[in-house]
Order: sequence, then structure tokens, then C-alpha cells
Amino acid sequence: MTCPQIGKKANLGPVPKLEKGCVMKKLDAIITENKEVAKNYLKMVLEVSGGLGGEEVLPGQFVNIEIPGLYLRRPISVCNYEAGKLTLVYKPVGSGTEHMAGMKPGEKLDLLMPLGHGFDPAKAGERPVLIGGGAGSAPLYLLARTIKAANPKAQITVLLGFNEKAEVLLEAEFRALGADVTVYTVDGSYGTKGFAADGLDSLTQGAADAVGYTYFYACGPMPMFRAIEAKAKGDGEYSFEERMGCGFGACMGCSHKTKNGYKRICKDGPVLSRGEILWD
Amino acid sequence: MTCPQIGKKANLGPVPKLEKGCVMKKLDAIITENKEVAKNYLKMVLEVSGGLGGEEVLPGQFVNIEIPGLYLRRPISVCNYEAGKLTLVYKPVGSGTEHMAGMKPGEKLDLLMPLGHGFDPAKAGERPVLIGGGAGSAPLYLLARTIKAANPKAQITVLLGFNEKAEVLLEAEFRALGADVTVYTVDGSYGTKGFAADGLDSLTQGAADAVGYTYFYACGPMPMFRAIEAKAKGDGEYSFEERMGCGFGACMGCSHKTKNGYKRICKDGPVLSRGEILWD
Amino acid sequence: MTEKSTAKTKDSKAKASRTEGKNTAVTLCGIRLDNPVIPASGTFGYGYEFAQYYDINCLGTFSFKGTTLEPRFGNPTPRIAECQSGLINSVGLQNPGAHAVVSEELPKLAKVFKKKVMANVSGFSKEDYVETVKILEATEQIGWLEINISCPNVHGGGMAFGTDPKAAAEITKAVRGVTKKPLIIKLTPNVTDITEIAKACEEAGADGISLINTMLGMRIDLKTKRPVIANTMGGYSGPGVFPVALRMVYQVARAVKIPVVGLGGVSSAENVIEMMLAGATAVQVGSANLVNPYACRDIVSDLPRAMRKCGIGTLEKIIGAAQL
Amino acid sequence: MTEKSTAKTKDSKAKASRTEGKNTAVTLCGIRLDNPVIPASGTFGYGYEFAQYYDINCLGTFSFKGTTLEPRFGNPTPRIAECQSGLINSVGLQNPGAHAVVSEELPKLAKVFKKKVMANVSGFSKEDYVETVKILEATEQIGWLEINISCPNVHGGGMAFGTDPKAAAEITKAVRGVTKKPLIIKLTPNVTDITEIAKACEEAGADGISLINTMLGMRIDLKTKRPVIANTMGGYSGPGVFPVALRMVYQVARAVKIPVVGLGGVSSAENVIEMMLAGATAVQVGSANLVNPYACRDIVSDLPRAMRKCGIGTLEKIIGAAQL
Ligand SMILES: Cc1cc2nc3c(=O)[nH]c(=O)nc-3n(C[C@H](O)[C@H](O)[C@H](O)COP(=O)(O)OP(=O)(O)OC[C@H]3O[C@@H](n4cnc5c(N)ncnc54)[C@H](O)[C@@H]3O)c2cc1C
Ligand SMILES: Cc1cc2nc3c(=O)[nH]c(=O)nc-3n(C[C@H](O)[C@H](O)[C@H](O)COP(=O)(O)OP(=O)(O)OC[C@H]3O[C@@H](n4cnc5c(N)ncnc54)[C@H](O)[C@@H]3O)c2cc1C
Ligand SMILES: Cc1cc2nc3c(=O)[nH]c(=O)nc-3n(C[C@H](O)[C@H](O)[C@H](O)COP(=O)(O)O)c2cc1C
Ligand SMILES: Cc1cc2nc3c(=O)[nH]c(=O)nc-3n(C[C@H](O)[C@H](O)[C@H](O)COP(=O)(O)O)c2cc1C
Ligand code: FES
Ligand code: FES
Repeated sequence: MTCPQIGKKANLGPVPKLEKGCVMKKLDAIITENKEVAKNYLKMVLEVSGGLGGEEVLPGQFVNIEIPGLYLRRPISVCNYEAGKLTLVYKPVGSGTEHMAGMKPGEKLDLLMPLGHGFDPAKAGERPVLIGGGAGSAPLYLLARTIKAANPKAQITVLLGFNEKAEVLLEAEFRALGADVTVYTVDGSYGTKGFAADGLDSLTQGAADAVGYTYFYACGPMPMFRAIEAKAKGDGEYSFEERMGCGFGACMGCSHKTKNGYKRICKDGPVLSRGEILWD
Repeated sequence: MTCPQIGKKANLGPVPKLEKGCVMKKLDAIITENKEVAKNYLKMVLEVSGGLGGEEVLPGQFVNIEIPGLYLRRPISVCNYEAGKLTLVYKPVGSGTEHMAGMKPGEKLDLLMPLGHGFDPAKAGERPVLIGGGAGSAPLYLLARTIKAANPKAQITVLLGFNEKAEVLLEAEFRALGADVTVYTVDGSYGTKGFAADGLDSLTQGAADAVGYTYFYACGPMPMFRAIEAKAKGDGEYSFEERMGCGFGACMGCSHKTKNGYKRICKDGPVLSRGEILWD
Repeated sequence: MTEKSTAKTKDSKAKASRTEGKNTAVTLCGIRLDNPVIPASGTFGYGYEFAQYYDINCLGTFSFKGTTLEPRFGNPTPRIAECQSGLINSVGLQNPGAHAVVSEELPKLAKVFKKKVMANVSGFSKEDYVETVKILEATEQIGWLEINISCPNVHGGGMAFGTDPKAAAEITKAVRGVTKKPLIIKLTPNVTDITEIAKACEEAGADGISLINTMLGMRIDLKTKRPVIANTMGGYSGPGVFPVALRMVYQVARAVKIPVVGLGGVSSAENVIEMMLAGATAVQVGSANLVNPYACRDIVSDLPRAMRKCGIGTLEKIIGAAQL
Repeated sequence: MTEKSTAKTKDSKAKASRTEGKNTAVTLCGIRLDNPVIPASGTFGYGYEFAQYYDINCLGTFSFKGTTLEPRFGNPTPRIAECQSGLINSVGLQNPGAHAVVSEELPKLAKVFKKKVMANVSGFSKEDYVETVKILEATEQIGWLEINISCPNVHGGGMAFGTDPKAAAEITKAVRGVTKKPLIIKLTPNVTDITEIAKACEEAGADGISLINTMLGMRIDLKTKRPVIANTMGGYSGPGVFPVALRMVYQVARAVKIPVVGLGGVSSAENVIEMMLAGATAVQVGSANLVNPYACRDIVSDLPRAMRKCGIGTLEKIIGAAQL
């Protein structure tokens, strides 16, 4: 079967199996863990019951969460998904995410998942670079894991940017996958002072191919994207955010114009490839 | 201190102390019990924390309950109140009461209490009759207890009406207070076939005073009230229901015309005395 | 007790309880619907997308995305703002244009939906509406035309056609001239007197009225201190508009003789029944589809239970039952 | 760092964070309010009843129950229907009449409230309004008149005065003639173009506009299959109307030069700030008082926190900040 979100039969080895389970389902999930993992960030682990098998979520896809008492669902990227265990990393910024932060293990959430057209791990090549800013680091984890599973020899570079030391997320987890991780902090309190996109400069400098990586994947705030656009020499893709009505392609609330016509961030995205994006 | 709801200093002995605690408070209460006590009826017991002492709720007063997810509060009569332990008896008939029926011990509710001008136990005399239909039996319990506490020699007659045997409520509890209880069921499946108001006929027949009781107190559906009006020879009072906006006298949503001008069912009622009611 | 029993009242009561909740069919402008539940325009795409979630043939019908003569991208983003009981959208009629709908969208729909569909049409001038309807007219798949007159009238000063009885009548008459299909005019609630507009449409030849479209609303982002919606304001929909929608359905059903399609905040089988009691012949469900893609399927399957609860045997008989 | 430091920017930033949330005062038609929070008419009685729950002097001011020339009992019950995000009321202006308000209610209020109060006035003819205002005019306690023009005009065909710019202007002008107090006209949202009405009132001499009154709404009881409200329809208020109210406040604040009092669904300090960003000088809170008698006190005491969260030092400075 061809996955409608990817549009072609991907072939990345056994984990994740990209060829099935791409149709969104409405599922009940039970929170098994919900705690601060860094300043301003929480990790929520959920047991997803029924419907989805073990390996049917693609990197860069997201879930849309019904929050008790609020009307619209809240989109959160899949940080990891293994055998019915869903991991989210999120930052409380408003009513919905603050409500999530107050929830306890044992409480239930109603999810639509998996949603969206995620990253294309098949494009990684031998030396991909993954660039994450803040919560944007989260979806890169499942991406790195997927790339590694498909090609254990891939040399993955991960550039992570945060405001300060206390906010640093997922560094150990990326290292455990064998990735080459550099952390940037705006205030220099940890790792290298500066922004994640700065890491592209060091990759490029003296690189044999003058590009320094085979492909890039980016998720984070718009200023980070603009910095990457200014620095990146090779091809890659970006994961966007937009206010959503439905999250599964029905309302046209999230459309962005691209060189290939309009794209719904929720369904045709959130990941768009560098070549199609119109930076206004 | 004079109780604003009663308008005069009542003197009924030590339990309940009518002279204090009549100003409404907004309180948190924890459900300690919530279970079916008869077909179609549940009993909910709540531990009311802070603010109210042991004996500050008057018979016929009610609480107004915030139901999670619903806008307006739901008014429910106090069935009993002792030392911070509040007992309600209710019938699930719609969204609010059905939500209540699904709640578990340990869950919290936000209450406004105590509300309204209740029954006047001082008027009971030696042979009061309490007439309850369905859920209307509930507030009569605290009333009977209060009358008994003030005058242990009072001979209380309780007439209770239900549709069928399985619905019968509070019979044993009234008997335990030493009241003379007669139960009526519409289908005759328990007690006497008929309606609670029928009991007035037997009280009157052959009564030395041709009235048969010193005062009556009634709570139940409108047809029961009309039957009582047709039969009762002496004085008494009725507890009314009305759709409420606030429940504490602010919105004028619940006003009824009476011979003494308009009365807010939530504040000047729910109990109105026979003499002032305009039956339209 | 047999169907032929002579104990009439007892028998008909027993019959009622046997049939309660079973008869959900209604007739909308001469076309029979299995049930009155219709996903509203703009919340159900061109339908086939939802066919991957459930068999959409369980629906009465559905109203497809507002279609204009030319393709439209719509408004800049953000186009969505949350409200306590609903949302604001300013999608701005993004659609591929009438020709693409006929040549691409409807053939895809035909594979998964065997019923007649309701075609929702928008425009910014009388000519727009007429040309679009002409393009759609030949398509057998289309059972009803639903003409959305809530768009600003670009040749008439920018007020929506639907806020002026004369403009509303003019559009109705013009479209009437080019279609033989049942013609339903969809009204905006942002008016002082909705009955005046509805009556003007009826007189101009409409076969039905649907209402309400969204209410003009706004939210401001407390962080940026700017309107959330890029276009400042947008259309408010969802459960928060239900009391206003129900009132307007009631008013219009009393004012006109043609059938009324009720919508605005409907999200349960109970809401469907309430709309029908107010006077709606069929009921649309919009925003609810966005937060629960299965909303319409769930409402359809819950309808018999809700009917039994309310003692309703034949749904069609309750239309307008709350009218004095 | 001292107040006199010369490192200007740094200093003023530090100063801002020291003062953020502290300055909640606003000026409404020349009268200074400690804060912009005003319980809305019809949800706060004549005020003194709430004084048993908290010290009502913490409020900016409050608007008392809609008062008419003669005492009124109002409409038959049921007068209240619940909605998902609010309620419908058809109280129908129950009040003891202007004379009793002056002789009985206001003296009771004077014992517990030391500030000027806002007098809400209703009527069914121009003469009603004029006579009522004349009775209230001498009372020092009354700081502002708030003229509710949402009532049906009994001499003008039953449409509310507030739905017609001419009628609205006529009432404004007549009342203007008999009062020296600041004159605020309260508008109904049940109109096609709210700015037209607001401008007519401004031209006729109003000192301020307050909006919105309730939206005409309806609910039907599924058990009885009759309207819940005895009078069929009523006024819908509460959080469900907030997006429409905010939009109208924004539109009117752009259209007139006089101050705007914003209301409709406000139930938190954040809602107050949002209304002010839209253009409101002060903000009323209605239905919220009914479900939480402490709502206004809680909003007042929460305002500094909400201001700090939004980086607001002086509340008055944000009025209309979201206007383009
Ligand atoms: C595809 C996608 C993936 C995301 N993944 C993550 C993640 O893994 N971790 C994480 O912390 N955050 C993530 N976000 C951002 C997250 O959705 C917002 O922080 C969240 O919706 C804010 O909701 P709130 O109720 O807390 O804030 P509020 O400001 O109260 O929300 C009000 C409304 O605005 C919407 N909204 C507010 N901010 C955003 C935003 N940045 N993007 C989209 N809608 C927004 C809300 O969904 C809601 O509808 C993602 C967003 C998208 C679109
Ligand atoms: C003073 C007073 C005391 C009461 N005491 C009891 C009691 O002890 N036990 C008990 O079972 N019931 C009691 N009732 C009735 C109880 O309030 C209603 O059954 C309940 O409000 C129904 O709410 P719902 O959400 O389940 O129904 P819904 O029909 O969904 O309610 C919709 C709206 O109508 C209101 N409403 C519906 N029925 C009534 C009613 N009969 N009276 C007032 N408002 C109503 C609701 O409060 C709500 O605002 C009392 C009512 C009053 C006024
Ligand atoms: C995202 C969105 C897009 C919409 N697009 C259209 C449209 O194209 N044409 C139309 O007539 N109505 C459109 N509407 C209005 C709905 O069809 C419906 O009239 C309105 O939302 C009220 O119903 P609801 O409260 O059930 O959503 C749209 C509504 C939403 C939420
Ligand atoms: C029970 C009730 C009674 C009201 N009575 C009046 C009134 O007498 N005069 C008036 O101008 N507005 C009256 N209103 C309208 C409110 O003042 C306010 O304009 C409206 O409810 C919207 O605000 P909210 O959503 O905060 O309630 C009343 C509202 C309610 C709910
Ligand atoms: S959010 Fe509805 S289409 Fe993307
Ligand atoms: S319910 Fe508000 S005054 Fe009685």
C-alpha cells in the first residue's frame, strides 16, 4: 500500500514500517508519565490503545489533542513512538498546554493521530544534519531514530538551540543514537554560545563538497529558519507551525502558498521541502 | 444576630442553631458517597470544607452546584446537614444531574450554600404534617429533624408519594426520627395506592379540630400542590421550584407574583406560605 | 396485538414505541434524505477525504466547500482563532474553482458517495453566481444548489448581499433563471431582521433557506496585542452560536413557507432535534466535524436513541412543533 | 539602581517591571475609576446585596438594575434558559421604578458603597426615558447615566430603539436635554451595522457608548417540545457572545471619538485586557456574577497578575492598542 502522506513507497528497512497505518484515527490514550524534563518543557508519555500497531507513525507527524474544556485540539509533534508508547515534549505557553502540564498519570486524552506529511528520511543520505530550536528538537528524535534504523552507518549531526542551560532537551537521547550533537545556548550558559543554525557554518567550512552535509532537516522558530535559509548550501526541509482548525485537511484553515500551489500545513505539511517554500 | 432569610430570631433549642451562618458562601466540597438509594434516585454525601460550622443550614434551604462543563449551577435541596456533612438526594433528569450521577467519591464540587428562605420549623406546633412527592421528600428530612430537636414531643406525620415501590425514599430515616410515616405509590406496588396528598383526608376525618394537624409543609410536583390546596384545611407552606440564573437573588430570573408582591424563589423562597401564594 | 387490532389507542401507542427512533427520513425540496444530517459547507471539503474515516453514505447528504467561478487561495494566515465555545475562521473561500470541481473533485466523490450532493456556491457579483451555477447545472450528482450570499458585494459597496433584502432577492432571481435544481439560499446572521431577507428570497423564487452562516467575530492575541486573525475579523461558529441560530431558524420558519435548513453550533443528536422542533426540515453540522471527524456519523447513529428519549416516532412530524 | 539613574533605557525597563500590574486606573467620561471593572446592569441588583459577600468598593463602579419610570414585575417564568456557554434571560426589566430606587435602593447602597454608581435606565417611549432621567438627575450618588435602548419602542412599531439610528439619536438627544451627567448609550448587538447606530448616538450628544446588550436567542425544551422561555425568546449572554462583543467594541471604538465601555461574556482579567486592547475604556461583567458571586472581586484582584503576564504597566495606555 502506498502511504498517502508520503506519496510513494518508502523503503527504510524494518523500523518504522512506512508502508502502513497512515490513515488518521481517533484514539484514547492514557497518560503514563508527565513531568518537567527541562526548564519550561515537559515530557508526556501516553499509552495509545487500539487501532495503531507498533510502528505506524512517521517522523515529523503530529497528534492533535482534545483538551478538556477547550474547543480546538492542540497539535503536538511526535517525539517518539514505539509499540503503542507515544512520547511528546511540549512547552506550556497558553491555556491548552498549561492544562496538559497539570495532568496526572492515569488521566485520559483523546487524540487524532498520526497527522500530517512528516520528514522524508529517505533523503537523509550519509551525513544528514538535523537542526532543532526549543520544542522543535522533539520531532527530530524519531527522525534520527528512523534514519539510523534504515542506515546504521549514517553520520547524523544534530544541532540544538536553546535559550539557556536549564532548557536543554534530548541531548543525551540523541547521543545515545550515536549522533554528533552540538548544543547552542543564547546566553552561553551551556555548550556553544549562539544559535543552532550557526552550526551550519562549521559544517560548511572546509567541507570537501562545500556543502558539509547530505541533507538538512529543521524544526524550530521562524528566525531559526531564516538563519538556515541564509546559511544552508544544500537541500533540506522545514517543519512549519500554523494555527489549525481541524489538523487533518478539512477546513483549509492552515494553507500556505508554495511554489507548487497552496499546501495545508496540517496535511500536505507540516514539513515542506526547501525548494517549494515561498519566503515572504 | 438576625438571620436575613428568616427575618426574625428563631428559637428552636440547640439543634440547628438558627441564629448564625446564614450568609451564602462559595465552598469546595468533596464527595464521600454517591450511590443509588432507590430506582431513579441517588444520594450524594459531601464533606464541606471551611466556612460553615456544624449547624448553620436551615431546613428547606438548598445548595447551588457548579457542574463541570455546564454554565449554570444546579439547585438541589439540603436533605441533611450535620457537622460539615451534607446529604443530597437527587434524580438524574438532564445533563447536570446525570453528570452528578457519574461522579465518584473523592471528586470535588463547588457549592454556593446555604441558599434561600427555607421552611419555618417554629410554626410546626404539636402535630405537623410533612408531605413529600418524589425528590421533594428530601428537604423534609432536615425539617423533621429540626422540629424534633426543638420539640421532642411533637407528633410528626410524614406523607410520602412515589410512582412505585422501587422508588421509595427515606422511609426508614423518617421512622427513625419517630415520625408516623405513610407511603403512597401511584401503582399501588407499595404502601397505599394513591398520592401523598390523599393522606390529608384521613388526617382530617374525625379530627377533633376538623383540621387534623397543626401545620403542613409540602415539597413536590405542582399536581401534588394543587391536590393539597384542594384538601388542606389549615395553614402551611410549600417549597417551589423555578429555573434559576443565580440562585442567590441577583438576577430576578425566578420571580413569582404573590399577594405580598413579587418573591424570588431562590432568595425569598423556595418556601412560600400558603396565605401569600397566587395560584394562577 | 396485531397491526389490525381494533383497540386503536392502545395499539397506536404500542406501535409508536416499536417504531420510535426508526423513522429518520425527511424530504428536502422534493428529494428524500435517509436522515436530516448534512455536514455544512467548508467543514467537509468535497467529501471524499472523509470517506477514508467512515462510509459517508450514512449521511443525509453533505454541502461541499464554497465554490466560486475562479480558483481562490483565500485569505492570509492565521485564519483560525479559538473561542470558548467555537472558533473564528477567515479561510476566505479557498477553492479550486467551479470547473475543477466539476472535472476533478466531483468524479472523486462519485466513487465513494452514491447520493445527491448539495453544491455550495459563492460569488462577489451577480454574474459570478450565475456563471458558477451554469457550470454546475449539468452535473447530475448535484441535488441542490446552496447559494451563500454572505460574501461582500464588490459591486455594491462591500456589504454582504445577504444583509440587504433587495440584493438578496436579486441574486436569487438571477440564479433561479439559470437552474432547474432546488435552490436554497444560505443567509448570514449578521442582520437586524432575518425574516425580511428570508421573505425576499422566497418571493424571488428560492425553494429553501439555510441558516446561519458564521457570525462576524474577533479575538486579540494578548502576547502580540494584535488581532489573532490576519484579516482582523472572521466568522464565528460552533456551539456558542447555537442559541442565536435556533432563534433565527424559528423566526424564518414562521415567516416563510419553503423549507428551512437549520445550522449553527449543532453538535449532537439532541441539537438536531431542537433545530427541527424550531422549524428546520434538515440540519447541517459544521464546526463539529473539525474537532471530531466522526461527528456526523456519530450524530446519525445516535439519532434513534435521542428520538426515543424524546418520544419521537417519525422525525419528519416534529418539524416546527415548537412553533406556537 | 535608583530612580534617578542616568542609564535611561535600562532604568525605565526596570521601572516598568516594578510598576507592571500596579496602575489599573482609567478615566471614564471625566470620572476616575480605580480599575475598569464594572458589574453589568441586571446582574448585580442595586449593589448592596453583594456587599454581604465582599467589599464592593474594590470595583471601578457598577451599573445598577435597569430602572424604568414605573415599577415592573417583568415577564412570566421560566425566564432563564441555559446554553453551552451562557444563558438566555427574559427577566423583562423587573424593577421597583425610579422613585423607589431613589428613595429606597440608593440610600441602602450609600451605606456600603462610597463611589459614584452608574444608573441604567430603560423605557418604552421617549417620554419614559426623559421622565426617569429627570427623577435620577438630582442624585449625587449617580455618576453616569447608562441608557439602555434595547427595549422595544412601543410607539414605533415594537422594534428596539437601538436597531434604528434615527430612533437611537432621538432618545439620546431627548435625554441629553435633561441631564448634565455623563451620558452613556447602551447598544443592542442585534443589528446589521453597529457603527451606524453608535455614530448617530455620538452626534446626538452621547458622552460614551456601552455595548453589547444581550443577543436575541432561544432554546427549546426537548421534553415539552415548547420554548424553554415563557416568552419564547430572550437575551443570550455569557462567554459564548464574547467574540461578537469584542468585534463590535473594536468596530465602534474605531468609528467614534467618545469612550466605549465593552461588555459581553467577560469572565476573566484576560478578557478585560482583550476588551481594552479592542478599544474599551472600561469593561463590564454581567453573567459571570451569576455563576460566581465573587467574579468581579476576583477579576479585580487578578488584574495585576494578568497585566504583568502581558507586560502592561499602565492599563489605560493599552486602550485600543489592537486598532490598526
Ligand atoms: C504541527 C505542529 C507541531 C507542534 N509541535 C509541538 C511540540 O512538539 N511541542 C510544543 O511545545 N509545541 C508544539 N507545537 C506548538 C503547539 O501547538 C502550541 O504551543 C499550542 O497549540 C499552544 O496552545 P495553548 O492552548 O497552550 O496556547 P493558546 O495561545 O491558548 O492557544 C490558542 C490557540 O492558538 C493555537 N496556537 C497557539 N500557538 C500555536 C502554535 N505555535 N502553533 C499552532 N497553533 C498555535 C492553539 O492551538 C489554540 O488553537 C506544534 C504546533 C504545530 C502546528
Ligand atoms: C430550590 C430547588 C431545590 C431542588 N431540590 C432538588 C432535590 O433535592 N433533588 C432533585 O432531584 N431535584 C431538585 N431540584 C430540581 C433540580 O434542580 C433539577 O432537576 C435540575 O436543575 C435539573 O438539571 P439537569 O441539568 O439535570 O437538567 P436539564 O434539563 O439539562 O437542565 C437545564 C436547565 O434547566 C434547569 N432545570 C431543569 N429542571 C429544573 C427544575 N425542576 N427546577 C429548577 N431548574 C430546573 C437546570 O437547573 C438547568 O439550568 C430542585 C430545584 C429547586 C429550584
Ligand atoms: C472553516 C470553515 C469554513 C467555512 N466555509 C464555508 C463556505 O465555504 N461556504 C459557506 O456557505 N459556509 C462556510 N462556512 C460556514 C458553515 O458552513 C456554517 O454555516 C457555520 O460554520 C455555522 O455552523 P457551525 O456552527 O455548525 O459550524 C465555513 C465554516 C467554517 C468553520
Ligand atoms: C439576568 C440579566 C438581566 C439583565 N438586565 C439588564 C438590564 O436591566 N439593563 C441592561 O441594560 N442590561 C441588562 N442585562 C444585560 C447585561 O447588562 C449585559 O449587557 C449582557 O448580559 C452581556 O454581558 P455578559 O455576557 O457579561 O452577561 C441583563 C443580563 C442578564 C443576564
Ligand atoms: S487545519 Fe484544517 S485544513 Fe489544516
Ligand atoms: S435565580 Fe437569580 S434571583 Fe433567583
